[in-house]
Formats: sequence, C-alpha cells, structure tokens
Amino acid sequence: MQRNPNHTTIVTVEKVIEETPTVRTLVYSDDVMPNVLPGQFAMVWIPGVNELPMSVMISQESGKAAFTVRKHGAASTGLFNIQPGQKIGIRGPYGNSFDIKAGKLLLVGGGTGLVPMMRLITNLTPSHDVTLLIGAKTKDEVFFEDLANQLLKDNKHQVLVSTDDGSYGENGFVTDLVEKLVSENHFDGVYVCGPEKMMYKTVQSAHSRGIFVQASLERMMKCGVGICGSCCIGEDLVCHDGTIFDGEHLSKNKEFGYFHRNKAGILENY
Amino acid sequence: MQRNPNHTTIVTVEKVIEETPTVRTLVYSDDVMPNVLPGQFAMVWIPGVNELPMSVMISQESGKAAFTVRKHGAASTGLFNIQPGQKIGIRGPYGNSFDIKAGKLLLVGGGTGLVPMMRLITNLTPSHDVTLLIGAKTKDEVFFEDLANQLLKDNKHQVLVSTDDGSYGENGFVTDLVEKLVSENHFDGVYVCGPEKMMYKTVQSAHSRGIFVQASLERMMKCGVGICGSCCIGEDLVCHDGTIFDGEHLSKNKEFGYFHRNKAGILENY
Amino acid sequence: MNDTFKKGTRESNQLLYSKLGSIYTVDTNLATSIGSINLERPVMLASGILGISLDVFNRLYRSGAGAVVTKSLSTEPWEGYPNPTIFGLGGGGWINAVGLSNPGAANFAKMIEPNKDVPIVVSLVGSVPEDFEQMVKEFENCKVTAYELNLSCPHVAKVGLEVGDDPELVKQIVSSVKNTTNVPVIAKVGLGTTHYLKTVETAIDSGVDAITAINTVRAMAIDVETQRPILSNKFGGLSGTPIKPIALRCVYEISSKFDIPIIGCGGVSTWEDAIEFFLAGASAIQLGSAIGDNWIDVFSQINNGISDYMKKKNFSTIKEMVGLAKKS
Amino acid sequence: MNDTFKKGTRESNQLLYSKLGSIYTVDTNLATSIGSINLERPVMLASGILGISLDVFNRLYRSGAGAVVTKSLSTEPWEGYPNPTIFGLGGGGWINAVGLSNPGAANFAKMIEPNKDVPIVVSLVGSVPEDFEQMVKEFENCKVTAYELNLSCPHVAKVGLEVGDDPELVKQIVSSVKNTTNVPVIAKVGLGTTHYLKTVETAIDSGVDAITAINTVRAMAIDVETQRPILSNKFGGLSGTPIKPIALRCVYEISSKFDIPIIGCGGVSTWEDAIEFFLAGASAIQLGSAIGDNWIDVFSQINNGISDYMKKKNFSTIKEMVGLAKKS
Ligand SMILES: Cc1cc2nc3c(=O)[nH]c(=O)nc-3n(C[C@H](O)[C@H](O)[C@H](O)COP(=O)(O)OP(=O)(O)OC[C@H]3O[C@@H](n4cnc5c(N)ncnc54)[C@H](O)[C@@H]3O)c2cc1C
Ligand SMILES: Cc1cc2nc3c(=O)[nH]c(=O)nc-3n(C[C@H](O)[C@H](O)[C@H](O)COP(=O)(O)OP(=O)(O)OC[C@H]3O[C@@H](n4cnc5c(N)ncnc54)[C@H](O)[C@@H]3O)c2cc1C
Ligand SMILES: Cc1cc2nc3c(=O)[nH]c(=O)nc-3n(C[C@H](O)[C@H](O)[C@H](O)COP(=O)(O)O)c2cc1C
Ligand SMILES: Cc1cc2nc3c(=O)[nH]c(=O)nc-3n(C[C@H](O)[C@H](O)[C@H](O)COP(=O)(O)O)c2cc1C
Ligand code: FES
Ligand code: FES
Repeated sequence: MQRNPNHTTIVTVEKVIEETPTVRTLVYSDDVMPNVLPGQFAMVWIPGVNELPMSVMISQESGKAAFTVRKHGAASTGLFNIQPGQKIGIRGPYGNSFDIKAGKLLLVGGGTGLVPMMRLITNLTPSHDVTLLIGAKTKDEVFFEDLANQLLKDNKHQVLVSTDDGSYGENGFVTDLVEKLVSENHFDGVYVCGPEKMMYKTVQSAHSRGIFVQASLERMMKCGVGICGSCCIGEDLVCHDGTIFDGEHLSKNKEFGYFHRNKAGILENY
Repeated sequence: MQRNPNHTTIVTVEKVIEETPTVRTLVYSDDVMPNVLPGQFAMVWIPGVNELPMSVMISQESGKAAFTVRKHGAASTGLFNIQPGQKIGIRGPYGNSFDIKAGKLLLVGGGTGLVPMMRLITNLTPSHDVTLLIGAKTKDEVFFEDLANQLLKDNKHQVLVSTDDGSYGENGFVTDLVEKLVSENHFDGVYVCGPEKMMYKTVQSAHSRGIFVQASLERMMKCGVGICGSCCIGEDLVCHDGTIFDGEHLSKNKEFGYFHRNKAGILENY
Repeated sequence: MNDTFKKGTRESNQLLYSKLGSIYTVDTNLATSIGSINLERPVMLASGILGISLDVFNRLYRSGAGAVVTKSLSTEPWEGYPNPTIFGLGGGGWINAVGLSNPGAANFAKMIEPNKDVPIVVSLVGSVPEDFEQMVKEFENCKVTAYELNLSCPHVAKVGLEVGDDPELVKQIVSSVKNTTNVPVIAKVGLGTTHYLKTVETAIDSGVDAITAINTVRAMAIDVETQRPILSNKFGGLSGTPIKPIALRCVYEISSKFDIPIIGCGGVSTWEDAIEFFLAGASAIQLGSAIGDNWIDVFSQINNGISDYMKKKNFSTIKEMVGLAKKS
Repeated sequence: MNDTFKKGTRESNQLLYSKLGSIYTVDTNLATSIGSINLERPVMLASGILGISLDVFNRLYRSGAGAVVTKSLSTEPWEGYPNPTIFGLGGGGWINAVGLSNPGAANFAKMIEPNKDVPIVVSLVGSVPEDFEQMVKEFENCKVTAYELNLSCPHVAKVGLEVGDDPELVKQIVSSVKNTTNVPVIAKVGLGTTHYLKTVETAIDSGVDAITAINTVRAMAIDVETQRPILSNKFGGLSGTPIKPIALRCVYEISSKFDIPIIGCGGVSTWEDAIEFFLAGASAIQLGSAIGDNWIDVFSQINNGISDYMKKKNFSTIKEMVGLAKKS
C-alpha cells in the first residue's frame, strides 16, 4: 500500500550535525523523503511541541534524508534540540519543485533557504554551469559552503559567500551581489530561497532583465495540503500552488515582498 | 476505479423471458456480472420491495447477464413483475464457485437451481461428457431443456428431465434418477443445486460411492458478505464459505438436509 | 510513489494564471435558492476552508463555487491552536483542530469591503448575543449574502457546540442577530451533546432563515509510536467522507421534520454526494475536506456532474430534486 | 476485476476444515481483564456480527477472538427489517439496519447451553427492566462471561438509544440486571440524542461493571438513480473505519472522566487501531465490520500485530498500555 502522505509517519533521528551554533541538520532513514523533488517540503511533528514546515534536506547516505533547522522560536528550538534516537513525525512531501533550465544557473540561498538549493544541485547535470551565492549575516552563520563545493565538483561552478558584516567572503547584502552578477553575466535561470526581502530583490533583478527566475516562498502553514488557507499570498496558496513561483507570476502579486499573514491570518508587513 | 462489490449498482432490465408461468429470466447489461464464476450470486435489490440473493444467470448476448426468478413470496414476486425498462440494483458477485473435474460429469438442477448449472456448462470444455438432469414437479415447470441442449451441442451429452407426476420425461423424483445413474455409471464429478432435500440425497448417493460431489446451498441471506450471520449452517457461512460445499465437508455437517434458519435465526426443519 | 511526486510537476505558472482568469460556466441552469438567498450554483465553500482572503474567494468563485463561507470570525483575532492542527486519515477523512484561528471580524470586514462579485457568507462564532451583534455591525459596509452562525464547532470551549447545546443561548443569539440585520441568517448545527434537532427547532422558532447541517464530529487520533494524541488540542473535528452518511441522515431528518431551507454539509466529494443531499432535502451543499483530496477543481467537477445528471434525468432546476427521496 | 473474482477460487473444503480445527496461539501474553472479566486475548467479536450460532462462535474463538458477543437478544424472536439491511460504502464503511433480528433469548439460551469453551457475552435489548430480568433468567444454565446491555442501537424504535437516552430507564435497567445476576454487566453506549457521558455516568452509578463504546452512528444512504433511501428502514447505523476516530474520542473521554473498565468498539480493522484504543483507555476491543472486509482472519492478524508491537515496545501486558495516551 502506498503511504498516505497526510498521515504522520514516525522516524527516528539517527544523527545530528552541528552546522552553526544555531543551525543543525537532523538525519533520519525513510522510504519517501530521500527522493522528493527539489523544493518540496514536509510537515515535521515534534511530539508534544509543535509541527513545522521544513524543506527536505538531502543526506549523502542512501535511504536517508534530513532537516536543517535554525533555532528560533519555541517550535524550531524544539526540533533543534532533538537528540539522536528521538522520534519525530513527518508528512508530505508537499509542494511543487523548481523547473531546471539548461545552461548557466544562478542559485541564491540565505540561511536555511540553502536547503532546497542543495537538493536542486543534486538534480543538475554535469553540463550545468552553476554559481551559488550564500548569504549570511556574519561568518559564524555560514554553512553548506563545503558541501556545495563538494556536490558541484563535477560541474563548472563557483560558490560565493557574502556576509552583511563582511566578516567572511564578500562584504554586503547578497542581493547586491545578485544585482551585480545578473547585470554583468548571462544566466539561463535564477533560483532563490531565503528571507522574503532577499527573494523579492533577487526576483526583481532577474525578472526586470527578462531572466527566468523562481523563488521558494515561506508562509505560515498549518495544514500543508491546501485546506486551511493560512499560507495564502494573494490568490495563491503557497503550500499547494507553490512553494515555488516564477518571476512572471510573482511580479503580479501584491503581497510578495511586503506582507505575510500571522497565525490569526492578519496581514503584517515584512 | 474498480467497482465496489458491496455498493449497489443500478441496472436496467432490458428483456424479460417467460420460462414457465412462474419463472422469468430478466436480462440486463453490466460490466461485472457477465463474467462471474459458475455458482456465484448477486444480491438483487427490487427498489421499494426487498433485496434477494440470486444466482447470476448467463445471457447469450455478450456484455449481458440475467436473473432467472421463480415467483414465490412478496420479494421474488416483486422481481418477477419487473418490466423491461425498469431498474434493479445489484451487488456482488459473492460466493465461491464449482471445482470443475475433467471427464464425465453429472449435473443436477431443480427449478431455479438450474441457473448455476447453465453457467457451469458454459465453463466446460468440449472434452467433457455431460449428463444434465432437470427435476420438476410437472411438465409446465420444465425450462432450460432446450437451452442446455444448445449449450452442450459440441459435447458428448444427454439432458434428462424427470417430473414428479410423470407428465413429462422420466416419472418420479430426480433423486431416484440420480441414484440410478451413479450406481450404474462412472462419474468424475457430480454438481447439484435445487431444493435442500434433493441436494442432500444427491450428495448422499454420490459421496457414499466416493464420487466427488458439490452442492450449492441456499440459506437466508441478509448481507451476503459474511457479516450478519443469517446464512450460517453449522460453523459455515454459506455466503462466504460457500455457497458451494463438497460432499466430504457436507457429510460432517449436522444441519445440511435437515435444518435451516428463518429470518429471526431460529432453526427450522425442512 | 508516482502520485506523491506528481504534485511536484506543476503546471507552468503561466498556465496556472490563465486558468485562474477564466470563469467556470456550464450550459444548464444550476441556480438554487436557500430561502431568500439566491445562488447561481449550488456548491458552496464550507467555513474554515481556505477562507481568509478575498483574493482566494475570488479564485474559488471563478472555479465554480456558488458562494464562499468565511472562516468563523470572532470579535477579537484568534491565533488558534498550535500545530499539529490537521491530520489526514486517508480515504477522504480528516481531523482538524485549527481552533477557529481568525483575524477577527473587524479586520476581516475591512478586507472584504472591496468585494462586488463573490457571494460571501460570513460565519460568526461567539459566546453571547452581544458578540454576534457587534460583529454584524462591523459588516455594515460589506456585500454580505448571509450570516452563518457557527453553533457547532466541536473542539473550542465556550463557543460552538457549547453554545449550540444551550437552547436558551441559541434563542437569544438568533433573535438578536435577526434584530440587528436584514441579511438572511443561517444556523450551522452539528452533533453535540444535546439533540441537534432541538437546536434546529429553537433556531427556527427564533427566526432563522436556513440551516446548515452539519459541522465536524468530535474525534481524535493517537500515534501508536509515540503513544500520544496527534493534534495539539488532542480532540478535533472529523470531516470528509467518513461523516457523509451521518450528515445526509441529519439533512433528511431536518427536512422531514421542519419546513426550512437546508444547506447540506459533510463529506461531499462527488456529484453523487451532492445529489444525495438534494434528494434528502438540501437546497445547496457546502464542502471543505474534498479540496484536500481533489483540490479546487472539485467545484467544477461536481457542478458538471450535477449538470449531466439533470440532463439525463430531465430535471430543469435543482429545486425539483430537493427532498425527492422522502417521497418513496 | 481480479479481486472480485478471487473469492470464487476458494480453498478446498478439506483445507478449510483442517484450518478450522486448529486453535489460534501466539507466543506473547495477550491476556487482559475488563474488571472481573478475564480474557486470554483482547479482541472480541462485536454484537450482531455472525452472532447467531454456537458453532460459529466456536470457530471464531479458535480463529483468535478473545470472546464473542451475541446478537442482541430480545424477549421474543424478531425477524428484523426486510432487505436491504446492509450497504457497503467502500473503504471499510458499512451502514446496516438489520433491525435486531434475533431468535429471542429463550431459544438462544437453549442453543448455547452446551458451550464450555467459548467466553460468550450475551447482549440484551429491551424496553423495560422486566425484559432484561426475564432474559437473564433464561441464561441461568449457560456459561455466560458477561451481559452486555445494548442501550444504543440507533435504528430500532423503543429499544436501544431510546432507552440509552433516558437516564431514569438506564438506571432501572442496570440496577435490576445487577440485582438478578452475579455475572458482570456491561453497558454499551453510543452517540444518541442526549450526552452519552450522562448515560455512562448513570450506568456507573447504577453499578455497571464495564462500558462498551460505541455502537453504530445513525446514518443513511440514498441511491441517486432511483432517488430512494437504500435500506428498507431508510436509516441505519454507520460502522467500520469511518467511525473509528469518533469511537476513539469517546473511549478517551470516558476513561478521562470515569474510573471504569472500557471496551473500545468502532472501526477497528488493524492492530494499530487496537493499540490506539488501548492507549486511549480501553482494556479490550470489539470489532465487527472489519470482518466484512478482511474476513475472520482479522482476529489473528490483529492479535499478531499487537503481539509484535508489545515485543518491540517492551510491554509485557496489555494493561501497561491502557490509557497511556492520557499521560502525555
Ligand atoms: C515551506 C517552508 C519550508 C521551510 N523550511 C525550513 C527549513 O528547512 N529550515 C528552517 O529552519 N526553517 C524552515 N522553515 C521555517 C520554519 O517552518 C519556521 O517558520 C521557523 O523555524 C520559525 O519557527 P518557530 O516556531 O521557531 O517560530 P515562532 O517563534 O513560533 O514564530 C516565529 C514566526 O515563525 C513563523 N512560523 C511559525 N510557525 C510556522 C509555521 N507552521 N509555518 C510557517 N511559518 C511559521 C511565523 O512567521 C511566526 O510568526 C520553512 C518554512 C516553510 C513555510
Ligand atoms: C445463493 C442463493 C441463490 C439463489 N438464486 C435464486 C435464483 O437464481 N432464482 C430464484 O428464483 N431464487 C433464488 N434463490 C432464492 C431466493 O433468494 C428467495 O429465497 C426465493 O425467491 C424466495 O423469496 P420470496 O421473497 O419470494 O420468499 P418469501 O415468501 O419472502 O419467503 C419464503 C422463504 O424464502 C426464503 N427467503 C426469503 N428471503 C430470503 C433471502 N434474503 N435469502 C435467502 N432466502 C430467502 C426463506 O426461506 C423464506 O422463508 C437463491 C437463494 C440463494 C441463497
Ligand atoms: C480545517 C477546517 C477548518 C474548519 N473551520 C471551521 C470554522 O471555522 N467554522 C465552521 O463553522 N466550520 C469549520 N469547519 C467545518 C467545515 O465547515 C465543515 O462543516 C466540515 O468540514 C464538514 O464538511 P466537509 O466534510 O466537506 O469538510 C472546518 C473544517 C476544517 C476541515
Ligand atoms: C450488521 C450489524 C449488526 C449489528 N447488530 C448489533 C446488535 O444486535 N447489537 C449491538 O449492540 N450492536 C450491533 N451492531 C453494532 C456493532 O456491535 C458495533 O458496535 C459497531 O458495528 C461498530 O463496530 P465495527 O465498526 O467494528 O463494526 C451491529 C453492527 C452491524 C454492522
Ligand atoms: S498551509 Fe493550509 S492551505 Fe496552505
Ligand atoms: S448473509 Fe450475512 S453472513 Fe451470510
């Protein structure tokens, strides 16, 4: 019998990798999650705590997948604190996936927004020429740089890091770097995931130049399946119509980059 | 999607064949019923009247099946009175089927007990040598004789009729004819359906001589699927474990031939 | 495996966009009326489903929904319960304890003020008549097709069923809303701890214009691996296909006992389900959970199915079907 | 197609017979107790399912049932409703209105008199205390493990829920049965028109030894082709997977509120379902509808699943699991 994606499946966290002081990767074995498409997410239940949407992180071991979580509020801290041997629940995968263009690609990830980028990379072919931008506030918060270089070893590629405080890599906002790169180079596709303002600016930089661009959006998610409405952005439901939208579509959306809805469904400014 | 056998499917009766003054065959088109195994039955809903178990009769037109019903109490009379164009509901097929032995076969049918025999015949090969006995009270009640001869035209076969009053064919009970035939001939398999006493005697005649014999039993049926228990005979549920049982098994049953249960579940004598 | 991942291969955004632009049409007369509420199509969005944004309402309306019912609104914004708030049982069954999260009536009224096209039914939840009166006033400048009083949420204390199970409170609430507005008022009932037919009777006696039956049925799910209830609230409401035979029974019982327009709700996912509800006595239906299984295409699918059925059976209006099963 | 016809290729009768001869065994301790009722295995046959012959009871017991509950018996034989009496919804859901057909207590008692092996729970239905007293007396010469008072059939007038919904009558019936026999008495409750927890409370106050929750839930199905209710009685009781989340909730609510042994019933078809009920507070479970989908093999399947689970989770008795979900 096929597994019901809406029925929580319990998995045991087998390994916890410390990425930065506030980011950890939790590895577990599963039948379904190792093979999801780049951009797909799961609803992750931390028993007794909460349930959160999480991009499905790759694992380099076969038959395994992972979540990479940043410690933030109570829920994500609950997940962050899970120890090897402890159980979490997962349902999904949910959401659509990136449309991978041929040729020269620009990937932009901020913080845990790098997670879908890692899976996107594993779905590329050696003929892809890849530039990955990693944005972080400060040196301590940079992660996945080595992993990305390793995953891209058979590709023509460059991995660039920018920190807001200049403590590592380029100095400044990653979106400035994006603007510079797209104005000076030809790209066949741009993919971005991270804080909304970062995605908004990246989409603007690319779309205004007619470059194909896709962003993976985050919104408050309760059901993940297109029932509850909590993830709506304009007339789209991020969990079901997205999470990935392309520049053309986003350019017509009045909320993207400016508003999101809180737990009560009230529009709030970013 | 596969049709749910327990969900009533509505079919339209297309043709009504008058077999005798009290027996009619109702022909309808359907996807499932034309292909059931010999011995299987359906639960037939006569809207506003009742629902009855009925052996699935063959139709000689492809894509069609039929029920052959004897007018008796209110329910069967309701079915008997259905006119072409009227709708009935069917669910099933239910029950098991005859194990067809190779060689020389004796088929014994009384009244509408002939219905499974007709389908059994269509499942035989030309190498079968077939004797079909048709038992009836009187000449008026004989039916399916021509049909059987026609269906068996490529086989070595004989169709014998016996009437209790001798008004047609052999004179006497069909079970006397059975006893005579099995005592004088070799048979590889005996199949019987009809009134319980007739089945009981036929099973005795054959089983006591070590001949493989199967009888298709009738009991009060409400659910047809092995839930309600109304069709029980000893520890068997006729709808689910049967309707077809073989001589070996029946010879150990204390109720076969003697008792059946009424609508309240009380044992009554035959 | 295939099914799980098909979702990933989405239609290009362009296609999606153009699809959304078109408006659902059908060549039969699907119009229905629930008392004085006239709808072009009989399939409504149930309360609490995708119901917090006017843009989404527009989209659903264009997809074929005859009307949309808003998330149940309260006087103040509510965050609802923490996740997990929803659990899929498979086979079209769901349990939820969203906990009536909503932006509050005032915020919501402001949001839908621009609405001109979509028939919006505003669902309200509260504990005392004053709550309801106050909220109705917030909507004075909005195009509101009807108010639906949620007397039947099975998993939030002090509102919902705790109100619906108290006949005196039902009477006060219905009467006060009726006195506050001329917009039609619907009472939404469910299986509570007192006889729901009593609630229906009280609501009717107090002047309600129509009944929606039913809400979710109180239920729960426990995870055997971790040995705990799955929903953060432990209890939730069962919706979807499992409750359809129960909802259908309620519609049949209400329509047999009272002369009041009924909206059937609970487990509708196919056109056959919708027809069953009409035959049992409903003038329109609402659906929610089916969207989780068939997405919003379910509106056009059901409308088309109803349309084909009407042609085949020679019905020229929905009305002709309403309550037919009681005649047999 | 294949599935439909597989049923036709039955095991040879010889095989069937020898299979029946063997007795289900398992290498873990599946014993449980419901108050003073001790069972070797926790999975019971629910009332009304295959329950009219001692031979069948024997077969079910050998197949792994821990006990069998009889069809609900009345003082007089009842024919029940005409067919159609049962309707399969698919996906493990059923609606039935058999109408409590049964041979009457006296006939039934005579039939089970020879019983020595099978733990038989005698289910009784009636309208007044005298009915129950009289029936209990019929069974004086029988090995009866417990009586189960059916206070909750949702589709037969004057008995079942009409009794369960009347606290005064519940009190009288339970008290009089308790005064008539020393055999443990179980009250079977369901979702009626009054709060079922009230019925539970009344039954407990009147001395009942255990509670079975729940019975079927009143429901209906309408055929869209002929536009009529399918069951001859129009209304029936919904059973099987659709009601499991509701039944589970009731068990959890009862066990949270009262200190009484509980038998969970409603939609159990897998070992996970059984475990969920234990975790919610049930000491044993009953099942019926699952037999319609998985045949009587369901008893050994569930027992084996429970056994494996207990090994994996290091439970040495069922008791250890009972109510665990309430601790989280
Ligand atoms: C599709 C998707 C994929 C994501 N992938 C990752 C990932 O791989 N790694 C990662 O660390 N984070 C990821 N997130 C973000 C994550 O779900 C949480 O939003 C974040 O961890 C903050 O949660 P919190 O409980 O700590 O926040 P809280 O302190 O409880 O709340 C802070 C804010 O977090 C957001 N939030 C809280 N709960 C949710 C929720 N259920 N859904 C959406 N937003 C919520 C809200 O904006 C809230 O106001 C993803 C979010 C989405 C929508
Ligand atoms: C597997 C099976 C296949 C059958 N196939 C045929 C067939 O092809 N043609 C045919 O004419 N008849 C068939 N019958 C018999 C048929 O189902 C009815 O029993 C018979 O028609 C009498 O019904 P009635 O309503 O007229 O009887 P009533 O007057 O209502 O009752 C007379 C007796 O008929 C029997 N009966 C009534 N209802 C049922 C029921 N639901 N299940 C079993 N017995 C019942 C009872 O013994 C009852 O006492 C079959 C029965 C079974 C069990
Ligand atoms: C996620 C979710 C949220 C709901 N929220 C509300 C609500 O706010 N108000 C309300 O009256 N009903 C609410 N309901 C109940 C639905 O409106 C509907 O009555 C119920 O789901 C049965 O219909 P369905 O089977 O088509 O989903 C909610 C149901 C779901 C599944
Ligand atoms: C065909 C049928 C007959 C039933 N008859 C009775 C009955 O006589 N007495 C009773 O207490 N419950 C009766 N029930 C209810 C069951 O005992 C049980 O409570 C209900 O079916 C829920 O369990 P399930 O989902 O495992 O079937 C009947 C159920 C079915 C399906
Ligand atoms: S999270 Fe519920 S609709 Fe998207
Ligand atoms: S007819 Fe119900 S068990 Fe056989």
